[in-house]
Amino acid sequence: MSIDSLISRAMRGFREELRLYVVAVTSLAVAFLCLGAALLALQNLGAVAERWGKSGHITVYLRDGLEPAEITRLAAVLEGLREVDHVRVVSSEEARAEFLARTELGEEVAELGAEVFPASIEVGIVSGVTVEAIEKLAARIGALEGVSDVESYRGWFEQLASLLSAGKVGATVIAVLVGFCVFAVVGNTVRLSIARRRREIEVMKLCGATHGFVRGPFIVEGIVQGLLASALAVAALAAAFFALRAELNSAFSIFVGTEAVFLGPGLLALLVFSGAFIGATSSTLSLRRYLEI
Amino acid sequence: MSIDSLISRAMRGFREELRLYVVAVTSLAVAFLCLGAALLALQNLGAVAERWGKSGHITVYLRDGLEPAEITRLAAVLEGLREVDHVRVVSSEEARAEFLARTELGEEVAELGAEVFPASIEVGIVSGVTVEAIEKLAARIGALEGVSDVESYRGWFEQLASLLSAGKVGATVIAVLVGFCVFAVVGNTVRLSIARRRREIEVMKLCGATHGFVRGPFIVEGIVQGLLASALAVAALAAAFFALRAELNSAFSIFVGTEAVFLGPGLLALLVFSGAFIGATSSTLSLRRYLEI
Amino acid sequence: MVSNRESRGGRPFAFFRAGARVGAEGAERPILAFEDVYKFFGKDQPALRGLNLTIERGEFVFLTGPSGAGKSTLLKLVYRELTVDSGRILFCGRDIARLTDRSIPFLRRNLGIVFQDFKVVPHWTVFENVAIALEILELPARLVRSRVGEALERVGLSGRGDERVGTLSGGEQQRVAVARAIVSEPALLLADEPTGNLDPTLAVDVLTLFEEIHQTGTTVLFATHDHGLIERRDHRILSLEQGRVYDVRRGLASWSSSGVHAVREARRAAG
Amino acid sequence: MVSNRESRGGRPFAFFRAGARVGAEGAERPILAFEDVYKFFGKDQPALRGLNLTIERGEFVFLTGPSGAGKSTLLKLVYRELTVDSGRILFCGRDIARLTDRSIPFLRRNLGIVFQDFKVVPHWTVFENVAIALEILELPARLVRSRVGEALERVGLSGRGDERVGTLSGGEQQRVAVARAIVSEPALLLADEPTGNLDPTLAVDVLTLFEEIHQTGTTVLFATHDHGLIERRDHRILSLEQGRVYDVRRGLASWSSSGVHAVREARRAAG
Ligand SMILES: Nc1ncnc2c1ncn2[C@@H]1O[C@H](COP(=O)(O)OP(=O)(O)OP(=O)(O)O)[C@@H](O)[C@H]1O
Ligand SMILES: Nc1ncnc2c1ncn2[C@@H]1O[C@H](COP(=O)(O)OP(=O)(O)OP(=O)(O)O)[C@@H](O)[C@H]1O
Ligand SMILES: [Mg+2]
Ligand SMILES: [Mg+2]
Repeated sequence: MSIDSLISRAMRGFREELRLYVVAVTSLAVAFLCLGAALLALQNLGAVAERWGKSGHITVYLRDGLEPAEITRLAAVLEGLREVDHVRVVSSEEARAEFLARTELGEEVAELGAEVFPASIEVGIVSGVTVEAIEKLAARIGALEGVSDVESYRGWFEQLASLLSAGKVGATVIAVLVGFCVFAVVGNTVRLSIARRRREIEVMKLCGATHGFVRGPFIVEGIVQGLLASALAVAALAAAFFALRAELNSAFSIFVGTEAVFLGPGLLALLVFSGAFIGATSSTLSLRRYLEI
Repeated sequence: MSIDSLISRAMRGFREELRLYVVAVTSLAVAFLCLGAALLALQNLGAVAERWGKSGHITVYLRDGLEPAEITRLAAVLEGLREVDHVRVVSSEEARAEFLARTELGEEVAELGAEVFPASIEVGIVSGVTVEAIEKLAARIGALEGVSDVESYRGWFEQLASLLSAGKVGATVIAVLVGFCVFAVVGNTVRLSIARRRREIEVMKLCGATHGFVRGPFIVEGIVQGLLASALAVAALAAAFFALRAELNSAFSIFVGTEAVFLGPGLLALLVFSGAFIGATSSTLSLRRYLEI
Repeated sequence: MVSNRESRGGRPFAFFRAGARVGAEGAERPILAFEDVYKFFGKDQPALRGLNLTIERGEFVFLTGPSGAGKSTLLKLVYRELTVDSGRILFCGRDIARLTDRSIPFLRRNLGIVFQDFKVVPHWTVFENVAIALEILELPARLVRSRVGEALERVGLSGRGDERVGTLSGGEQQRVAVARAIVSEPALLLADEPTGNLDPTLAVDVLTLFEEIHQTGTTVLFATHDHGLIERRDHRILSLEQGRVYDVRRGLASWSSSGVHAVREARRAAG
Repeated sequence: MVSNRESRGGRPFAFFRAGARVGAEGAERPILAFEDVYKFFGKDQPALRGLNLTIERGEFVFLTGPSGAGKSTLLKLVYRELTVDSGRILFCGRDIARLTDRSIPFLRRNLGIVFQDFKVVPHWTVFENVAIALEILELPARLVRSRVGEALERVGLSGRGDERVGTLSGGEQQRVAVARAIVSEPALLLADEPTGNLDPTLAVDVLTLFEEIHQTGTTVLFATHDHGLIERRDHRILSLEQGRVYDVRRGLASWSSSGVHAVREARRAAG
């Protein structure tokens, strides 16, 4: 069949059912937007989980009244440990300054002396160390001379990890549901445009058109719909993401330790082409029983 | 118009378009499921936020080597403060026991003496105290004799609060999108069944049927669809929730401090009836232009 | 049908609003009057141009004319599928163009219409297709059943009420359309080419059926191309051409008693 | 049309597969043969019962009979909208029932069909409705335009190609259906009541058109109720009744030269 006639017949379909296609593409775009958002969430959660899995971190609170020399020695000892990547000494003064910077309160708090804030050593752990190994390390460090307390963040980590995996499950469920919705919507739209154009299909069949000839324009329409909808969704998602990026980062970054990232070009292309693919498939399936005229 | 004839004509519609309605109700149920899940998340986030807003909590780490009498005195002082609701003393021994209970590690850790774990006093704050007031209180407590460190959880709180509000925004966006989808799907389904039954509508109009007579069965069909879909979604949501409840609680409860709750009967009824309402509205709107035959 | 006519006391007349009756003034006036009616489709192609026409209550009028003359357009104006572009159409003295949208159904309830393209619902049964005309009038189910049965018998489709109309032959579908038009005993019967798919015998039967209904007081406006049919009856014949009334005469003038028609006619006269 | 026939070298014959030619054996056989054909709709109501019938290449056959006799069913069996329940239908010697689904389009490309219910697409223009028959054959757009124009002229609709078919009158729609059937110059023309909505003048014009096409070698099977039409021509007339061939005769036997037909006939003979 000639491409010219195929395209011109598909264009005729679009012209005639413009309203229908606008509604369909919009609702499809919404569905794809949900899918994209779920994927985005999944991807970022994955990134966070990976980062957390890799980068452990321990805070070692020091006993009051340690000499700077003792602190330096302790830091050196810690740095010498196999699991330790780097250390950073936070003196009482610095802890006080950080605290004051974080509160907006004035006088009363500012009067607090540095002695209120214990000095500490922030210990970065090399990547790849398991939570259990970090826990053991923390216990060993806790037994060292001059250490008052060790915070290994294990509890938080475990809770956040379970939160993350719950989030992943949720996002996956949403992706599946949305995929189903997209399929149903495309199918219904195609079925609707077929129902309206039943007579047309019947006439073509009775005049000796092959299935391919009849199916062609509908499949083109399905593909265009899917493409348009997914491209629209990607555009909207990108717009929303980059508009809200600063906000997202400030809300999440301290907490999760990573910057929010957008979907990679591969995933984006996959999303758009899956739109086209679903459109084509759904058209083909919906057409099947109508071709048996 | 007689109810009998209305019902029997609506039933005829269902019989004739059974496949269509199954698809429509399924995809609507999916959409409602998303809506319900978003509402559920919103409701639980709200509960968490409320609880957090109310119940502040400070951990006061004590200097090593304090006498039990000194600790008791300090606890009494803290309990006397206006903002404090209750206090609980956690001795070094208890802290060690708690820590050991939390880790699954054996020997090495078990060898740690109680002196590694600082004693602390958990201070519950009366509800209604603002974050800033708690911060001030923590500073005052930190200045007390015998206190080595005060943890007011302000940083965590702020990060979690922003996480919560981001979650709320997300859930609301999802609810709006899903509402739109439901509307589009019902509209398309009704439009599809109208397109197939155009001849029927035309005939009735030409035989002198009023708009109400023609519209009746379609609206009944829309309502039944919406009701079925939302009821199905509520059932699925409840099944999923109660099946996963234990898991959810263990994942979230320590972290957020509340148990996950299901949607209240009012919200559930609202969800189901909004299904019926959207079905009816969408039918009516979709029918409008077809009635002008 | 008879039982129903008795129960309602004469010709039912729910005009413009269900339950309202046409007053004395309505009864005196012609049932249908076209006053200088124009209907344009596009600037330069009027389908009707200055039509003047009066149809008296109880008349039987044939409408004929070549393809595209405007016959269907004329009928569509009466049942308000179309509205006039200028001029007036009076039904019982009331201007159809000035009906509100809400009143149109009540106008149509006074009409029985056989459409040129049948307009039957293919996925409904024969019974349902005919019954809809009565269901709209909210008649009780029992009465609907008996009257539909009677109408189907009159068009020669008794016993076929349960078949889906989509599976019927062209002529059978046309007869379903006829049954639907007559089942509600309308004041005015508009038939647009109601015999185009019927063999000559059935065509005469349907014409005879319309004449029987005409005997009970119904006004009939019968558009047809079938000269064999119109010339053999003593009714007014309106010939349209290019949207104008081109000729008005009465039938039987040029009727030649040859062929199958004569045989049937003789049989009919005898029985 | 002439240019196309030349370019393709005689009657095109893409049968079963595009590009295939019917061999010598096919050309000798009757174009259509019914051998003891039964078609049942439901257990007890056969629409065709034991039909035997042969139509030679280049014949012009009228098919008539009362409503519900099985005329449309017979035609539907030929274009495989329906399949026989027993017996065989041979088209050029090949059994239609044994065609695969993929071959059916290539069978239909040899046929031109005027459907009883027109089957035009109301939201397409007149041009598009006729052109689709050629677009399916993948003819170049230029050729499609010229041949569609010619076909429309032959049915009296030239210059109306841009109107939407849904807005045409019944008779005009029927002529669009006729144009679509003839535009592809089929080997076999099946016409089911193609003049039911036409006035007598146009009906004769369409019949004459079919006869002209018949002159070029096309076989025509023409189902109609219009006795005025069939009796005046010297073609074979098959009368069906209750699914059986009830009578076979030739026309002109009982033709009475009265009424409008005579006038037209005279004019036609003169011109
Ligand atoms: N909705 C419309 N839009 C445009 N043109 C129209 C419309 N309806 C009718 N026409 C045109 O008006 C003219 C008269 O149409 P009408 O249907 O009244 O003819 P008719 O007398 O019923 O013919 P037939 O005997 O073929 O049914 C035709 O030429 C037709 O094309
Ligand atoms: N698909 C079907 N299912 C059931 N019955 C059918 C079907 N098609 C046709 N029939 C029945 O078969 C019989 C013959 O139908 P057909 O359409 O062949 O008649 P016809 O000779 O064309 O009549 P007409 O002149 O009225 O068009 C009719 O009684 C019809 O009801
Ligand atoms: Mg007409
Ligand atoms: Mg037929």
